[in-house]
Amino acid sequence: MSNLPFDPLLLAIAIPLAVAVAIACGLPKRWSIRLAYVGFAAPALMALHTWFYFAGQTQVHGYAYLTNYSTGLDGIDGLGISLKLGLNGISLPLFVLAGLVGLAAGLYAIQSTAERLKIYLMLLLVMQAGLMGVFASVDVVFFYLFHELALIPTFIMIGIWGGRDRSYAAMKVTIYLTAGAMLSLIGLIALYVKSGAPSFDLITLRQIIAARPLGETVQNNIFALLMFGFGILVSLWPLHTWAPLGYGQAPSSAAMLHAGVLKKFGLYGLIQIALPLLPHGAAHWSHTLAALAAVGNVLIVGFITMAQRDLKQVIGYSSVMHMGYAFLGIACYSVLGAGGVVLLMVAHGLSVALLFLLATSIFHRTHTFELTEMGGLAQKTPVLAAFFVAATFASIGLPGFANFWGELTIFVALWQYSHCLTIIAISGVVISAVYGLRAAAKVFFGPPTEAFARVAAQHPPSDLNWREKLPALILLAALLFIGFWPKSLSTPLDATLHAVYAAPAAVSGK
Amino acid sequence: MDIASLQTLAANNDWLAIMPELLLGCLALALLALEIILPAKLHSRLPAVALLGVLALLVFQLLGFTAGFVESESFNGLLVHSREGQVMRVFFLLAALLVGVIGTISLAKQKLPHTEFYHILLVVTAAMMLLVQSNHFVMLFVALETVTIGLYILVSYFRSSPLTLEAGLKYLIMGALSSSILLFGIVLLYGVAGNPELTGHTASAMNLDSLHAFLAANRHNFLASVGIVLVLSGVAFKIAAFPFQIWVPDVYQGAPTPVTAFLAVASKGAGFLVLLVLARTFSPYAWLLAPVLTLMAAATLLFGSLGALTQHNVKRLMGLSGVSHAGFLLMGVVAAGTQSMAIGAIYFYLFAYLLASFAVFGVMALVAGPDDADQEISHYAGLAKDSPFLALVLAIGLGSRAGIPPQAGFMGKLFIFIAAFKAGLYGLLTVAIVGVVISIYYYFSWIRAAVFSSSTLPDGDANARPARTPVSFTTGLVLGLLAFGTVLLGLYQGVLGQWLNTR
Amino acid sequence: MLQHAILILLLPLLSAAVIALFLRRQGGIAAIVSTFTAASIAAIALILALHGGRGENHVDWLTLGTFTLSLGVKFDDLAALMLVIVGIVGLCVHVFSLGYMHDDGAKARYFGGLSIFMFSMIGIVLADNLFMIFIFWELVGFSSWVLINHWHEKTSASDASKKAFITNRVGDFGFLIGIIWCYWANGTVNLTQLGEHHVFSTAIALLLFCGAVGKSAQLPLQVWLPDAMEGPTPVSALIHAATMVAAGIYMLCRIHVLMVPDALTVIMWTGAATALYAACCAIVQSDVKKVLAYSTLSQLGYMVAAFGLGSLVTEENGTKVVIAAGVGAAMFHLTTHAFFKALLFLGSGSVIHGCHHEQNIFKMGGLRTKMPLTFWTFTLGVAAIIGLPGLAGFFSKDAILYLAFANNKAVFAVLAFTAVLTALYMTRVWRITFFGAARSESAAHAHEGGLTLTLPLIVLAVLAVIGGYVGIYPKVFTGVFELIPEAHGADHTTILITSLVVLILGAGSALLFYKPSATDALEERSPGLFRLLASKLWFDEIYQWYLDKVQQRFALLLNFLEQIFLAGFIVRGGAGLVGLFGLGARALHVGKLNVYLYWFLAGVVVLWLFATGVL
Amino acid sequence: MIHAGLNAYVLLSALLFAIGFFGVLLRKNTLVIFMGLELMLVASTLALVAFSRFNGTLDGNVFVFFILTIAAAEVAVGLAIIVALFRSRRTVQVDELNALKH
Repeated sequence: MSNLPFDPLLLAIAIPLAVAVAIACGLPKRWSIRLAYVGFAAPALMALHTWFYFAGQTQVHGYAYLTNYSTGLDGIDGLGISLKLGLNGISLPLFVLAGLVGLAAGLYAIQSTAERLKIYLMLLLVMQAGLMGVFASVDVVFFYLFHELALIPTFIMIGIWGGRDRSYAAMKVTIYLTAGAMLSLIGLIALYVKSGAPSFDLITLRQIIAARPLGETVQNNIFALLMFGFGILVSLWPLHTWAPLGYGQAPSSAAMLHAGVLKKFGLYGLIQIALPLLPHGAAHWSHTLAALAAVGNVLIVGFITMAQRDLKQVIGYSSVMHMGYAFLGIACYSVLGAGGVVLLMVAHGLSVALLFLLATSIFHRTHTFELTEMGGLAQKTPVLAAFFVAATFASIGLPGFANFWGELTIFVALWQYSHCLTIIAISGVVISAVYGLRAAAKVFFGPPTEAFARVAAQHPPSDLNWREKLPALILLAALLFIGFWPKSLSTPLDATLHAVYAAPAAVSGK
Repeated sequence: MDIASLQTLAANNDWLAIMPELLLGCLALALLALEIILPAKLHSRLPAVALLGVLALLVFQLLGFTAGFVESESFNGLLVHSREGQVMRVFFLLAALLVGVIGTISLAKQKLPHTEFYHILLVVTAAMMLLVQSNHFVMLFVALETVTIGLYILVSYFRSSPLTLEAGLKYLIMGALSSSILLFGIVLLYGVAGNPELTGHTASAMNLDSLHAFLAANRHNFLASVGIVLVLSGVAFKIAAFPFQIWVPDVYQGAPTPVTAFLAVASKGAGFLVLLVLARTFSPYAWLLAPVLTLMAAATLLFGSLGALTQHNVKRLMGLSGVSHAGFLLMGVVAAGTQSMAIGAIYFYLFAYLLASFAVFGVMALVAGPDDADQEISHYAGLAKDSPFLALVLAIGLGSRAGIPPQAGFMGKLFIFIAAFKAGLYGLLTVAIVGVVISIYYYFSWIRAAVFSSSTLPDGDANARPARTPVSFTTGLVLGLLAFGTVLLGLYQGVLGQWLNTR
Repeated sequence: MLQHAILILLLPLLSAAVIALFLRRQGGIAAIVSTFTAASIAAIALILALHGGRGENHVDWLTLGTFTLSLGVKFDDLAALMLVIVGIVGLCVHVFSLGYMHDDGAKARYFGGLSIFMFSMIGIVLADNLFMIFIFWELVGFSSWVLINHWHEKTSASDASKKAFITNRVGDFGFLIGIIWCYWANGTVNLTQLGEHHVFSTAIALLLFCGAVGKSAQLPLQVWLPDAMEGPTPVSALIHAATMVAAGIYMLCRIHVLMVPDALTVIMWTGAATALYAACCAIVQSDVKKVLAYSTLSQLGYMVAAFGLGSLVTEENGTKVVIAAGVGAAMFHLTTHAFFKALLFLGSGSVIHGCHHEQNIFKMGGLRTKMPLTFWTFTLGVAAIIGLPGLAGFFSKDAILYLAFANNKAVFAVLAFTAVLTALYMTRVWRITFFGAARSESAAHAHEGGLTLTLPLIVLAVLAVIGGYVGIYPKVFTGVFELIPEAHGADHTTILITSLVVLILGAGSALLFYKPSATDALEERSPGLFRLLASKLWFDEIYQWYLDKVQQRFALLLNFLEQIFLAGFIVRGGAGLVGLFGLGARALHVGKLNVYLYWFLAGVVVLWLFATGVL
Repeated sequence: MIHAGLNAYVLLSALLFAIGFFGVLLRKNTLVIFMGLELMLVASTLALVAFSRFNGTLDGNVFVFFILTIAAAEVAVGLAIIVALFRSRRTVQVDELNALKH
């Protein structure tokens, strides 16, 4: 039983922010780095703490650690916006994910030799604070606000530390994501206004809508806004083209945090907010969503991934493809489907972060992301190869890694929804194996290519050092832990989903 | 009209109620007097005197010395001292203070007398404060013209520069034209409302309350509606609403940077306050007002965003993006027709806009060279490397203007959107989303120039951009406070928020 | 019982974890850890099978909504038998590997892989529900990938491992659909509960069979198994001959209650076709491991066909008794095959090791004298597989032939003919490898390996000899062995004669036809037939054509469309269009006061029109 | 009669206003434009006085004085700007004053 004398959620947000501010105020580099360790470790520790003590917490309206901080707008006649923090079974897994991936990304960033490391760390810390905030927020406005807070550093990091095409990529990502965010913001406002709730507090919204569900047309319209708005953010086909480009150009830590955690914002929003509050809207749009996800994300993007020749593009597109499963899980509208999506989100977050991390480590040894110019790296760097293989197998859903549970539960849930879509979705299992193993083989196995031999002669590649290994180990350990012990996440998740989905499901007659 | 009735009228003259305006006027005069009295070497201290005076007034106002007059009329109905008026006094004083600070930077680059600049600034500020409290067309017009004529001078203040003079002339002619149109509208309304043949005609047709009563009694009077659109045209010029926005980029570019800031923030704020007051007065004509303002809002939003999209002169960019901000505010005004919370949203938006804009203009003044009209985005290359602080302030300011959380601009947009949604303005909201997305592009281009590109341009022509002014302690403090305030207001709305709540 | 079952499951996992975490550079210690684990597994497996009770239990592992996935142990005679096979063969292979992989640079990875494999395989064996089977199903696929890819610097090994995994995934595609369908149709996937109550569905049965098609390399997914021989030979013995590929058969036996006649027919013919096809292919192979690989395929086809032949109706004491003879025959053959095929593979490994990694049988020869122990054990293996009476293969093959004879004469014919071919190619490889003079430098200097290489051979040889006598097995496997069809009377004679004729026909013609020489006799005498058989019916070529010309081109086309149409035309084009509007809006600011004043006029006029109600 | 009288004043005023407007619109010389602007103000004052007279309210008359003052101030500032502009640009034609554009 935890009896912390402070609010772990607030600290998880405030400490990285405070460190970022301290760095911005001109802390010397050495101290900046030392403090950055604190800034990245604190959220992870808080997240782990909440994870382990979650079951013992007293829950108010299904939320543990519920605390309210005034913003001046939460008064009697106010808009009811306040910084309300709390965790339920849906947000807990993602909070943990954010903490862990943040720590890994932070450690990886600290060891990197990025130019202007201080600013890089500062931005990363701001992003980290935003990520923790997104999943800890019970208030819808702050949920959105923290997302944007985390988003801005992404743009800047892509713009400054990105690859060759960074300028265009940063711009495209910015505009796409802003458009998505704006659409979803309007959707959230619509939800607030149409429900007549006195506040943006999700608990209040739930209570009010449970008592008086929204009309069907209203639900359909709002759900459309949220679906396409969040859909852009989560790279729903065909609104996904920003993702591979952006990830291809983003510096590793930014890509890890964005693809790993921030991208889950939209899915989280759909599961935590849209589905329970708009059951009819969800039912109305589920066919569109499922069709787009299955045919677009899984099949088309799956095939496109096979055609990629750049390692980061493979990872980027594969990430888009896996989001298809998540959308399919959401389209099912069931506890099982939504739970599967949450599991998949956590698993995918960890694995894709690991893949981006390793891709960068590979780049430092091959000086290229072109698959055709690599080969035989495993002979020089067996540990790196082992990590990459593990990450690849995790991402293609091998049992023992967390991803498997997510995919499996989504498939099981999906069968009830549509046999045909299930078959399409499961065919993705083969597709992902094809491109995943192809990439691993091209990079690591077989004899070295001429191009790589030349590079290797100039810069003899060394194996992963401890400073690279540690963040990778954190992610891999988490993947395996959840892979072997899914209950650690699924038990609170199941309880919350039951509570959240019970009432509206009854209403919609499902 | 005998002495006794005049005395009765004068009994209502509560001079204490307009103490801030009076003190501001006195300070302005004192500046001129001091310039004559003091030896020349002390003249450089006069701006500081002016700024300290404004600061003192600001404190005076914030401490609520005029709060006792809230919800009362004075000067026989010429002025109404509303809570909004109190808040807007703070707004204008703050704007004047910041314009003064930016002015010290910009004026230092010119060989021009400084004192008059502050003198006029103070007078115009006082006039603006009166303008937003006026409840009578005469008062309104006089205050408005005082503001406008003061601004003519300020816009063409750098009189050695032909561009500035050109801007001044353009502003003058178009401003005068719009004033004439406004005046003619007032005259028509006055004529109609005083017409004894109409029901509800009033003897004091210039008084807004009486006019409102008259309009409520005659909801479809042709002449009145013509008067209303003429008045609206005049106000639309002030707030730079489509299609009366066309002067904006030229004048903004030519005007000295602090004046541009003044135009962009204070003048626009005053315009919106007047618009709000008038919209309330004209509310019986909602059948006319609502579609006109809605279309105006949509067009303004889109035109501003599109115009700024490919702009590379930052002053013009600020102008055109300001036009799109006017669109957002107009959206609030439309929503205010049915949703009272929209008024609070507009005020909040204005404050957020003030903080963010002055942060940006402050950086602009520091980056600009002696040729004030020539401020290109490319001049910002490498700013983050040379001065991370300025880049940060710029990024926060632009981010807030773009409506990105956690800056105050986001909250402002959020409130406006909520109000608009409550009012059912779905079409406008759609346009607003498009506008926001487009605006992201140009704000981001600017940030990109400042943050991403290195200071040596691709052609190695590093001398192409003017030398930047080093950041002094005061400037740094002010800019830092602005940036901090922008972020703080985004996260914690506090007093302002509570004030909005109680609306 | 359960504690032991959990222990036997977790031991290899622990071993793999220890090796991965701490023993990466200590290959020697890793080998010992892994082998010790294998020995413990074998020991515990025997204890469990012989002395432990039977039973089942499970824990809920993941609950979401109405769906609960549990992990559990179902330990019946079938599982016990399979566990013993895995334990014994696994131990033999581990010991053999100690010698075979002695000089390998990545010994730790190899033995770690073996441990992972043991974990996964035991998981399949013990699993009490289909989802759990699927979990370990995938994991054996992974360990197979690791081990085939052991010499990853060779492109062929890398490609083969990829092919194996992906082909398996194709099978698993159907398998998983089948499991999920089964789950929703029956409300459970627990094997025992399914046995008590389930819906009859051909589709579910066939989808589940897909898993077996992939894992047991049945037509048309057989292509990966011959390629998998790129892995180290002990791996081929353990995974690609004795255990993993047999898991498909085991899984079918686990779910035989779900089988409906239509599905069984399909399964039967798939197995028969595979048996015949692979036997044909085996005839023309020159790589000793490839011969054994095709032989494995063929024998797996046998087992699948046996399973597909289904139940047998016999009359005992006047009452009709239906026994699941397919299960019995398949499992019986699985058992004996595990022993003699592991023996053959390890024998070939010994040969390859002795010949300094020469695998071409035409470059061997004369090994009979140089490697006598290997020769004799290999000979026993060959005798067993070709069904020499008295040896293990004879009994199990007879059981299958009898079942086929009783249930379906056409299949009987196919299987009998396959048996001829089996005798033919096994004798061929035996003769060419061990007899005559050494035909290469490496064969000339061949030598017998150390104790670690020979000991497993001896153990397996003994098992290959005695493995066919049901009587020698302890009475603990009766649950399986009582299902073995036994011919009586006239049938018995027919089958016996058939198998003897088959044996003589196949082995005799091979002895006559193939002489120990450097070239293939068939290639010389009948090049057309040789080429036909060597083509393997162009399966690989067709798949390759599909991959290169269809799938990859389709992927490239989609990529092109995405880049050009979506990201280019629509997104960039849209942005460009907005940009044009922007330029237009900018161009409106012409700088002339007069023009601006017209804007005012226009504005006033428009507003006027509003006021007058025109607009 | 009385109403016709008011209408006449208002019409005249509107006419004057229109003349002023079109003067501003069509003329190129800044000074003439300025005269047009003044004409528009005067048109308003005319209407004000007329309304004041016919409606019997005094506000209009008072307003006129303010307007005249404002007009004077406007002219003063305007002429100062025009003069300064003429000094630097040697022209008061609005056509030629288009350095600020796009």
